[in-house]
Amino acid sequence: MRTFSAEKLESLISSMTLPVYAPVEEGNTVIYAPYEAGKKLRLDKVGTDKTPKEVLFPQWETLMHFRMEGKTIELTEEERAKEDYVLFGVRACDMQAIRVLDKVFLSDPVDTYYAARREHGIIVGLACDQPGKNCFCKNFDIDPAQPDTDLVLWPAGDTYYCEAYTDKGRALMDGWDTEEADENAVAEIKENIAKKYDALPFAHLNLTGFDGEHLMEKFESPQWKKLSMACLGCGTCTFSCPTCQCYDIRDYDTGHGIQRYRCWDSCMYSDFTLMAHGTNRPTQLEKYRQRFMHKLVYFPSRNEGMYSCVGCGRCIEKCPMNLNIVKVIKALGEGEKE
Amino acid sequence: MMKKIKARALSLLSDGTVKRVLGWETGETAWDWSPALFETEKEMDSFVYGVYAGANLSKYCLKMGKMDGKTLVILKPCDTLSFRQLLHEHRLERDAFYIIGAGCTGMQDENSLLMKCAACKSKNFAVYDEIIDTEEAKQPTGTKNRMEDVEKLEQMTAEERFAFWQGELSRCIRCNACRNVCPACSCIKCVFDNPSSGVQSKAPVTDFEENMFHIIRAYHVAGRCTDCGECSRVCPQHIPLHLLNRKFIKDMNELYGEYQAGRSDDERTPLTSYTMEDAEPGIVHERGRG
Amino acid sequence: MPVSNANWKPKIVAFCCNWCSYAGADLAGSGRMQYPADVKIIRVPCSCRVNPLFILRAFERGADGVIICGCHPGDCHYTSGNYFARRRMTLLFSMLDYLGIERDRTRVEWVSAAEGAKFAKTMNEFVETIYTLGENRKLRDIRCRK
Amino acid sequence: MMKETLVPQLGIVTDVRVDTPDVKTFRVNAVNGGKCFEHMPGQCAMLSIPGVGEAMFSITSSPTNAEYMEFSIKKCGCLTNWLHQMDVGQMITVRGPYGNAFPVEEDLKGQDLLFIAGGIGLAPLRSVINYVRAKRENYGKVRIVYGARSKEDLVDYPEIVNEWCQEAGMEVFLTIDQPQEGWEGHVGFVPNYVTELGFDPQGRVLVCGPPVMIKFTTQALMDMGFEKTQIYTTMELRMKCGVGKCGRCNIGDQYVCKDGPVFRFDKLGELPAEY
Repeated sequence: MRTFSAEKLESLISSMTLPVYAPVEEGNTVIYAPYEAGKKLRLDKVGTDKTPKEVLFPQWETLMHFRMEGKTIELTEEERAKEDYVLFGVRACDMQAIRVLDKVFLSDPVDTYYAARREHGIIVGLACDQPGKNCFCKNFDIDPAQPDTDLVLWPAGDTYYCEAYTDKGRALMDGWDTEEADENAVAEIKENIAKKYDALPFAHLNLTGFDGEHLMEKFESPQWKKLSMACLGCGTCTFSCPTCQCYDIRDYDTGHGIQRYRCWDSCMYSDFTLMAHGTNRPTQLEKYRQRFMHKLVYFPSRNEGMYSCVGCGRCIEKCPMNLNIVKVIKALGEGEKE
Repeated sequence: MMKKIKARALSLLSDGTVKRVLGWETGETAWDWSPALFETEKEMDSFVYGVYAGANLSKYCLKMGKMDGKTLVILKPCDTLSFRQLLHEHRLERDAFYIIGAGCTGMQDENSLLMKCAACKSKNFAVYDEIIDTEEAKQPTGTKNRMEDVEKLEQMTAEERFAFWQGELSRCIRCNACRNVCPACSCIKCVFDNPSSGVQSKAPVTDFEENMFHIIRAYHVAGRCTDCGECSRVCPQHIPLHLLNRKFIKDMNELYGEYQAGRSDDERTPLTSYTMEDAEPGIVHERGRG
Repeated sequence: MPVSNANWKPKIVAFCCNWCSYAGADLAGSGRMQYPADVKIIRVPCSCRVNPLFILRAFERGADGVIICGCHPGDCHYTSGNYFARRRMTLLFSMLDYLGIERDRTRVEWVSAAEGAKFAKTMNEFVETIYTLGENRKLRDIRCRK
Repeated sequence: MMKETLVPQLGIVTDVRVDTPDVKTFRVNAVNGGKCFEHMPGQCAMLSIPGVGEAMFSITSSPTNAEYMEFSIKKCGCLTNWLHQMDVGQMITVRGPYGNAFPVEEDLKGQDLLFIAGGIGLAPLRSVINYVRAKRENYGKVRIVYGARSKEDLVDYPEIVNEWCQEAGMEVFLTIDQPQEGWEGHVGFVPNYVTELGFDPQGRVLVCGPPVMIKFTTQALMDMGFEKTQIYTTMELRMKCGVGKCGRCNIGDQYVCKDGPVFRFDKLGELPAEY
């Protein structure tokens, strides 16, 4: 365990030779962007407006280029990421979300675009000290005081404690100007955090029955109709979600070639499953159901019970019509007790 | 007021005048109300109306209009403009709805008065079957000049304006919330969803695409936009989209005479009419130089 | 704005109404009046056929200036098309200006079938303006750059 | 080097055969000759024309064909329209093979096989039929029921008549929806024809065709006494990645591109009917 004074934080970040992505203020939002002098660091903000997923899985990325001449096609792959970087200030929930993305992108066959970025990233976690009002990570066995990252920072008033857990993390921390600290220095901090999170309004949701075994029962619940009524079919929840990973692959004609790019897609959109003969999810009910069934039932059923919701609370804050996953869990869970 | 509205809605529902009620329901916290459809008296238990009923229900009427029987809809004064504009465009049938005009004392989100209410347009109902309000609700809410921010921008230099809008629009994530919530965006298939249009794009791939999306969207609702402010309310990236719509409104008012979308059923909108004496497009260039 | 590249030639898109301006352009041609080859003409049935999207798309794909030419007000082949176009373009240009995009990159001119000279003069002037403004940087898609 | 998921290979169209007014069969080779990759019957590949689109198609040729792959494609959308305009020599991009396959080496081995196809639904089954023909000794009796809207709409008609119908141990039953001049065979919908023919409920059944045909055919089969575990079908939904990552082609917790497209009927019954 090491420690350094909070005053030194910015100089410590600037001292790193690698590019650093950190939560910075952009207009009246907080996003993960390259940190440069003059930008305002916002380590206090829980539930940033954009998620760290964007660094690993950007909203759009070019995959390859085509040149077409007559009947021939020439294909050039876009280079994969090859430079190391630091992803700074990742909360426990967002790190768990990255684990969810790993399950998708790093399972066979591996997505090399994601894998390259993942491999070159050193993730510095940030323990929460003040929960956001919508946090409900506790339901998914996430410890907000112990992000599962290469290196963890604990804010404690005017000092920070830090500890490295991987070789990457240790190598990074060796370059920092820190002092030795008591191994148990953060024990009390952790305890305090746990208490605060335990007292949150959505900390104790009933998740029994959200698994593959109850798939049909959840799918057929009459509650979906009422739950999805107000859904506008916008993509706000999916784009602000740290685990939503559905994507689209599209071609863009630049006038001098074709760029094939990948961009985020949303199960809420009308053309998500549209085929020449129609769509298998015609109304908003099916689209809405797909999103929550995927997070709470389909994903755990495929991944040993791992939910693809991490309780970050962003969809609660962002939904224009105040629909969210907590309401879904409560409505479907209650249906089951009867 | 809420009790009165609820009681009236219940009685209309139970006597069969209406088949369903479109209103708001309570949520998990004091302020997270959602639009909801109530079909039975029992469901009406969670019915609610008050300062957190910010959503404009006119957009949902497009869906309700296709259902059997009458729908009771609760509309606030500014929502009635959107509703009437949709009537004007023949997107809704008046007979399919029973409208309770609900008094509004200014809508809030968790923290503060909504932007749209800070510059309240009017407390008059453009269309209704009956009105339930209070003396307090008749008083103007916010008295901010709604064109104040537009004027501020107009006074900046072109470079400053460009920097301002790049800063704002570059945050856009193309979630389409602004479009999907907008009562004027009633196209069955949006040009930005149409693969044959050549402009279909799901991601804000370049600055250009954000610009194009927002310019075209604002342009397409110009003359039909009632300035209900929903686009800015719902934007997850807090982009002041209403400033685009208000610019169009301001220009139209200045160049073609005062106009408020949704105020009448037979008036032509500024973009579907003309006069021989209209200003030439060059006015934009001259205005800037002067 | 200084011209960054000495070899830079502007790309200018002119939407010309079939009934007046396109014929005007023809007349300019047959009268051997000179106007720069940087102007690419797109024939449209009426100036009111020009959707704002067309103009933005032209900029996207690398145009440096867009000019719309139609019949003089009152002379529209379809009676009133250009009156509508006049309102539409006024509002669009005003919006582009509001977003900080150089207002002189867009223009509307009324050119009749008999005004070959006016057509050539307008195009010469417009191209001149675009030369002084330089390359369009604010309203283009980076992917279309070579 | 990790196996790449999204970057395709280039392929070249070496033959185009017009099957029906709206179906063409394309022969595809790797640019340097030979096949782009090996596959099993029932698997699919992503074909694309840059700038037009990319979509999943079942591989119609049998893996036992060592020279080339074939795709029978019906014209019904943006990409397929483009493909139909192609000439020999056109390059396209190909990636795959994706999905599971019919269990030709497991559950189907040693069994009598009944193939039931409607319209373009013959495409994935043709791969299996020709595989079975090539390894005839491993399988029992083969019967094929195939129906289309009209005589002209029967895909692969010459191969059916000249090869399949002539082969010992194979029976082919053809039907068309409406009476037509010059057609002396059966007239009527596939499910009804299956009922009329009446099959012994043994062996394995492979069904593919339009959703409504599958629905009534399986019903007819079950009425005859077939078990759900004897019936296989193959599905199609919109796909972008082909590897279970882009998130759209799921039926319940199963991705059609990765866990499918071949599903045994009892398994399908356990999933939501969202297809």
